[in-house]
Amino acid sequence: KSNNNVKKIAVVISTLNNPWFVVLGETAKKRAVELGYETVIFDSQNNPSKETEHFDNIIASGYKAILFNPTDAKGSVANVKAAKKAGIPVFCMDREIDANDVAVAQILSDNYSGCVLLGQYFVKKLNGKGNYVELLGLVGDNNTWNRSKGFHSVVDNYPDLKMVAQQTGEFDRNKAMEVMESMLQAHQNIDAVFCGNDAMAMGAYQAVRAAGKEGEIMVFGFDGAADVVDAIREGKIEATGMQFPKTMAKTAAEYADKYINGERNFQQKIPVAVELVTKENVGNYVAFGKAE
Amino acid sequence: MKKRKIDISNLQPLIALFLMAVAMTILSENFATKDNLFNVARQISVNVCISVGMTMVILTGGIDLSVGSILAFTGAIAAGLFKNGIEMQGMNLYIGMTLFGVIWIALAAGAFLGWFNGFMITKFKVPPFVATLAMLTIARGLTMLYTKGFPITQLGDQFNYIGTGWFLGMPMPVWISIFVVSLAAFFMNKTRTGRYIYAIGGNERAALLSGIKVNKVKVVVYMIAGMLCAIAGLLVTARLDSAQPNAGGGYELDSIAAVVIGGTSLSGGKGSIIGTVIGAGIIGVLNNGLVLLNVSPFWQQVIKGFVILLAVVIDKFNTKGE
Amino acid sequence: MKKRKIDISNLQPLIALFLMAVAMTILSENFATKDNLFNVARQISVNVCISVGMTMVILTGGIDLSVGSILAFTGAIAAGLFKNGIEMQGMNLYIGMTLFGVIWIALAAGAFLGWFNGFMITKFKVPPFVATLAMLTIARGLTMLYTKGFPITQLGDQFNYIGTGWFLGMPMPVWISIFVVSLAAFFMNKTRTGRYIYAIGGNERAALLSGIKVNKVKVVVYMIAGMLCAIAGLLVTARLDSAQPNAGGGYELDSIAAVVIGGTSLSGGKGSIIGTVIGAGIIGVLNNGLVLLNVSPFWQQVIKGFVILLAVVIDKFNTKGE
Amino acid sequence: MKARSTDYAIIEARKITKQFPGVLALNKVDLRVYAGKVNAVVGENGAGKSTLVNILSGVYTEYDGELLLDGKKVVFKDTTEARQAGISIIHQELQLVPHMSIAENIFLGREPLNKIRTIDYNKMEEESRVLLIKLKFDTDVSRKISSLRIGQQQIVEIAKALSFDVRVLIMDEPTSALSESETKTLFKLIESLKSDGVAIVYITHKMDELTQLADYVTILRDGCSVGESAVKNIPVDDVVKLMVGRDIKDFFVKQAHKKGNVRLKIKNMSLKKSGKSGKYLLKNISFKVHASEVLGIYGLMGAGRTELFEAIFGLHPTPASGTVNIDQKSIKINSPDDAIKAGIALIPEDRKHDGLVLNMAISHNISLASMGKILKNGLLNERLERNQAEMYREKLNIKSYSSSQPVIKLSGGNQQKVVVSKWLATDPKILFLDEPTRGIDVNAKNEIYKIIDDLAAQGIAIVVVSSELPEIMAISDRIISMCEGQHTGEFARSEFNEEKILHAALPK
Ligand SMILES: Nc1ncnc2c1ncn2[C@@H]1O[C@H](COP(=O)(O)OP(=O)(O)OP(=O)(O)O)[C@@H](O)[C@H]1O
Ligand SMILES: Nc1ncnc2c1ncn2[C@@H]1O[C@H](COP(=O)(O)OP(=O)(O)OP(=O)(O)O)[C@@H](O)[C@H]1O
Ligand SMILES: [Mg+2]
Ligand SMILES: [Mg+2]
Repeated sequence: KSNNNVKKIAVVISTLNNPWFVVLGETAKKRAVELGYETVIFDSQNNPSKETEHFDNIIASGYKAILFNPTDAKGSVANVKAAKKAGIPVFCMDREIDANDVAVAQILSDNYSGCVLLGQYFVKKLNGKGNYVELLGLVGDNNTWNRSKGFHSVVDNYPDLKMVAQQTGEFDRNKAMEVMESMLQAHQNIDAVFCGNDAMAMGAYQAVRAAGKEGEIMVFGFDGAADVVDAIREGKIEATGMQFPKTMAKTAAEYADKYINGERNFQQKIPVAVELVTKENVGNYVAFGKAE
Repeated sequence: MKKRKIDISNLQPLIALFLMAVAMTILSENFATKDNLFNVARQISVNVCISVGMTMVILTGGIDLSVGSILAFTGAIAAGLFKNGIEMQGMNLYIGMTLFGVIWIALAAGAFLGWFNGFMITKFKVPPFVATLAMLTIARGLTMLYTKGFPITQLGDQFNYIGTGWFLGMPMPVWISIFVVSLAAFFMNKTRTGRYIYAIGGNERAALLSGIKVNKVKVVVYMIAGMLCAIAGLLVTARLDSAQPNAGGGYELDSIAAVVIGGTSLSGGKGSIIGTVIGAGIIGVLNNGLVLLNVSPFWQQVIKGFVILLAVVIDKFNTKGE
Repeated sequence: MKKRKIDISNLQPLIALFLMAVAMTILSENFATKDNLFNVARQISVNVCISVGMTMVILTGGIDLSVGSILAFTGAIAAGLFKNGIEMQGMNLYIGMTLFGVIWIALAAGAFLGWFNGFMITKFKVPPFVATLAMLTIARGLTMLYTKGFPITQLGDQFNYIGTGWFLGMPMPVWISIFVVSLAAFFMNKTRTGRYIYAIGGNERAALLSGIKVNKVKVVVYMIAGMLCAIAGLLVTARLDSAQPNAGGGYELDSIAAVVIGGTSLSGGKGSIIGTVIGAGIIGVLNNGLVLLNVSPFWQQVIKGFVILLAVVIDKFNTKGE
Repeated sequence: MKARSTDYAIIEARKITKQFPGVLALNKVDLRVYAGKVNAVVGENGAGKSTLVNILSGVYTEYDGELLLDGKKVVFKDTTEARQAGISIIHQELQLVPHMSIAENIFLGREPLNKIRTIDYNKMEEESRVLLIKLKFDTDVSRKISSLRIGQQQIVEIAKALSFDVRVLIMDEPTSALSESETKTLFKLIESLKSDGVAIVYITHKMDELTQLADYVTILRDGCSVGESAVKNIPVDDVVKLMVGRDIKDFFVKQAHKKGNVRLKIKNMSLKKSGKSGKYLLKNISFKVHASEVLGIYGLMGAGRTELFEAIFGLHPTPASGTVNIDQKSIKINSPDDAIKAGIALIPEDRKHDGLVLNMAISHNISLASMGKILKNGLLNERLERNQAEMYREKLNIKSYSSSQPVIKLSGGNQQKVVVSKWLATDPKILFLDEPTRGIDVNAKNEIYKIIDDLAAQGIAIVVVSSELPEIMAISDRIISMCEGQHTGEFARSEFNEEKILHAALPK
């Protein structure tokens, strides 16, 4: 059935449990198909071992390139190395791997700088003082910490900004809501909540609203998901860090195409800036990207 | 009518719950407030609904790993149909859906997936663990296909009322779970089928020889479990104002934990609905308490594990005389 | 010496595996290549190691939900000690670690966590489900605390050889899993303790009355399971060149699935190590096959569920005569 | 009346008291066990016999009182210690591992090892074979226990107990599941053990065994010892009197009732063996039972009597064939449910496996097959259920502290009574009883005979399977004999003759 004349490209995505990654994967696939490749998406389910299995299978079944969204900066290095050894080029999207010259190119969303921007806006909105809580993502995930660190690199310079609680919402809307509900009980005077992604921001917002504290507590997210963009427009959520999964995915697919056609000169890291979306500029954005 | 003695062996886990509540009240002034207790009650309501069905399944000697996926599937179906109705492109037809309509459809969908579990288990003798594990991935896949991986959000106040509304001074999810628990306890203690569930788990062959339609009862139990997952799915969706395709992950372990901590034996035949509610309560108080005390996420897991052990050990010490 | 008959009822799932392999060979030219078969073998090696221990636990009538967390913990300990040695700030002391040293320490750590499971189960009569569920969160928390949430990477070629090296034309993980399986099969069939594991699961009271130290055997079984998780932890870490704090999530269900699909009864006393290997093989071929056939991820889950059902049903039809 | 004897007491129990929650099972009981003698222990169901021997053999370790072994005080920490002291027990409730082989079960816990410390299967199987041949049970010792009939399992249990170096061998109702010939073999074995100086503790409800076998007898009633004597010094009637605590005047005498119309007619009932062997477990069995008639089915173990009941009862809907007529109407029975609806009740032979939900209360077990009777407005009614249970508790004298006691905590015989109650509660038109008096004491046996007789008088058709010829001859109006799945003879009450019936049941 598999026609040997058709060239195949694999898209390996860390998880399809979050629409952000679905968009990343689907866009990459779409672009690759447009460029004439047979394309399959692989779901690593946030599990580096699963990812390893995918790589093994991809190498075994003759793919020409891998558009890769790693589960972990460090844990995924070995996989990319294996692909390189087998002569299959790998293009990282969104998340980086912690090694140089293993992937052909890495088209990266800069989580850290994005959260620096968010942190600065956060300080501005709170006038440099108040109580806030932070909802971390999965504690074993390096993106969680990149975001948290970027944020704290700014916010920790303001001694009047007090983090009264730091809990994990596991990147999950429901979990974030429940944890937020409990935190609202423990702390009566929260001014803001910083969330490691938009799903958690929506969950936190839901909890804030249910507690009747809408307007009192500012919610900040990260990603640029559809409902958060809407919520910013409606003034429910203050800000998010807009990442550009579509741009990254398209670029990666195009690079792969070029590579397959002989080009070898690629910049090792291509950062794609994260942009701050607030009520003021929300008109310029739609879900996961700029308004056309 | 003479009042019957309450079988206290069922209520052993209550002691652990009580001790935990006392400890929390001492450790955090915010625990024993009305608001927070409603919080806890609301948070456990989803797990309670699922665990009630799980209790029945486990009482027959089975297990249901598909609860989280059925929750996600029914939630997505309900949200999708409520928001978009049924559109038939070919016929230029659009059918809108009322809230009641989608609730019934969600329940039917849950019952159907449960029926399929029961069918595979009774007809093809697939072990319940395997049958429901298969359903875990099937229903999750179907949910992904239906939603294409995107949440279905902004369902409107009417839908959200199920999850966030208040009624007579109590949150709706709490009412719903009280309703589910009462009905289930009544069913288990007062109806034939309820009694048969215990008998099947206790000795399936003796049940069969007593003229019980064992297979039929089992199928009914898995259907009930599926329907309770649908109720849980509606609750989660309404609370979040969003049907998440990945909703409900991990509920298989959470609900079995509630059942087992509540004193029901995994080998079937022995246990109670009320015990399960207490088990869910123990887990809920623990989750809430660790956040109230702002325990760091790393330590939370360690402490949670030890407290669960402690809760069960306390329980055992109390029943040691038996 | 008289040759003992091989009990073919153990090998029933082999038919399903065989049919799947035939189907895959027809459907994809890439399946039956040497490289790909080594791929499959390497991919299942981790699950095989875990599932062998799980088989023993389930044969005693228990269950172990903590396998994934113990895997992560032991992997992290091994990687951490190998990379950083033991530093004692106060004493200005630094102890470096050889690979053999850390392997022993990882095994000891796995055995210790397993011992704790067994201790709670036998001493405090905590149901195995609860005891190991508690360990699931405890060991995960400990891993997070030890790694502070960050992976430990760049362990060097020597360490990685365990996971990625080849030896006599076969990948190391495959050798290791063959070794584990052979040793375990020998242990279960030829030694007293192995037979006692069956006896305990078959009729615990009879075992006790026959003078078998039931509790001791159970503790040993959980310790073995813990050590096999440590081996799996070393494999995963070496393959990835990185100890991930969240490694091993979901292996509790994967390994139980391998055991049950392999024909071992969850109620204990009946089953075999070889059956489990076949069960893991079925899951492995399925995962590999769906990728080779370019099935989209959402459909994969649906199809995977149905194929697992089919595999078990085929199995049942073959044993129907019994 | 103390036994005056110069015999040597190997083991002696003094003032043993054992309290279960809610039940004083033993109250200051004394027992002397003499070397080279059969020491019988008798008493009604629930008198405490099993409890007593469980203490002797180290199963129960918490009790008051003391054990003397060779005159010295001993405390057994567990069964292993008791066994090391030479005390071996055959439990009333079989303690075997179903999925393991016969040989493995016999040597469980002390498998022979070879040089490399692995199990020496050859030696184990060889020794097992030798042991079983002593018991005249010639079979493949690598067979799984679960493939054996209960009687065969009993033999394995006996072999297991014998495989130790025994000084004291305790047998708790060893013949309750054995056929006559198996029983004879066992008795011969007991004689030879006696001559080796082994002390036998023998619990039984069969009074003829007492006279035939025992040298001494200890009588328990309600957890107290009420008598001890050499058997030759005490008439059986006195033993029974002591057991029951009163004179039993009204020993069972069968009433004559008028036979009614044909109630049940079975024609050409056949049952294929599962698998592809093409063999039959039952072949073309036909018989009739009239209202008010008691039909006995006699056969040796394995004759297929249980299968016959099960086939009629709808437990093997596919491989079974044949027609069932009830009251002249043809009835299709595909499941036990159909059978119960048609008015059939089956009291199964294996109470633990087929009869009871052990963790359930007595009252719940009794109502399980006749739930309709305890419904009120469609709901279970506790009061009705309890009343029904109380009625049977009294009628059958089920020894228990309350009708909500879980069945698992009853003595074996009392469990059997619960099963009987359960099926009586279905108000059957046709009653099948498969070895109904297994493990039941003399008094209760009489009760059950009377119940059977009364039910017959009420017009119920009754079919009884029993391996005890005297019993079946006492209660039946007519007997048919079966052998190897076939109908081999029929005898009207006037033709009853022990030899003839036995002859018809023997394989040709
Ligand atoms: N584990 C237990 N828990 C509570 N009560 C028990 C338990 N085992 C036995 N009993 C009670 O102790 C009493 C004595 O029981 P035991 O089994 O010794 O009787 P038995 O004389 O052997 O009777 P049978 O002839 O029926 O076997 C009974 O009333 C029984 O209900
Ligand atoms: N589960 C089974 N599988 C295969 N064969 C069986 C099974 N149960 C019984 N048999 C065989 O079927 C035949 C009839 O057994 P059955 O138990 O019906 O005899 P029975 O006359 O009722 O004897 P008993 O007095 O032991 O009840 C025997 O040869 C027995 O070995
Ligand atoms: Mg007894
Ligand atoms: Mg029989």
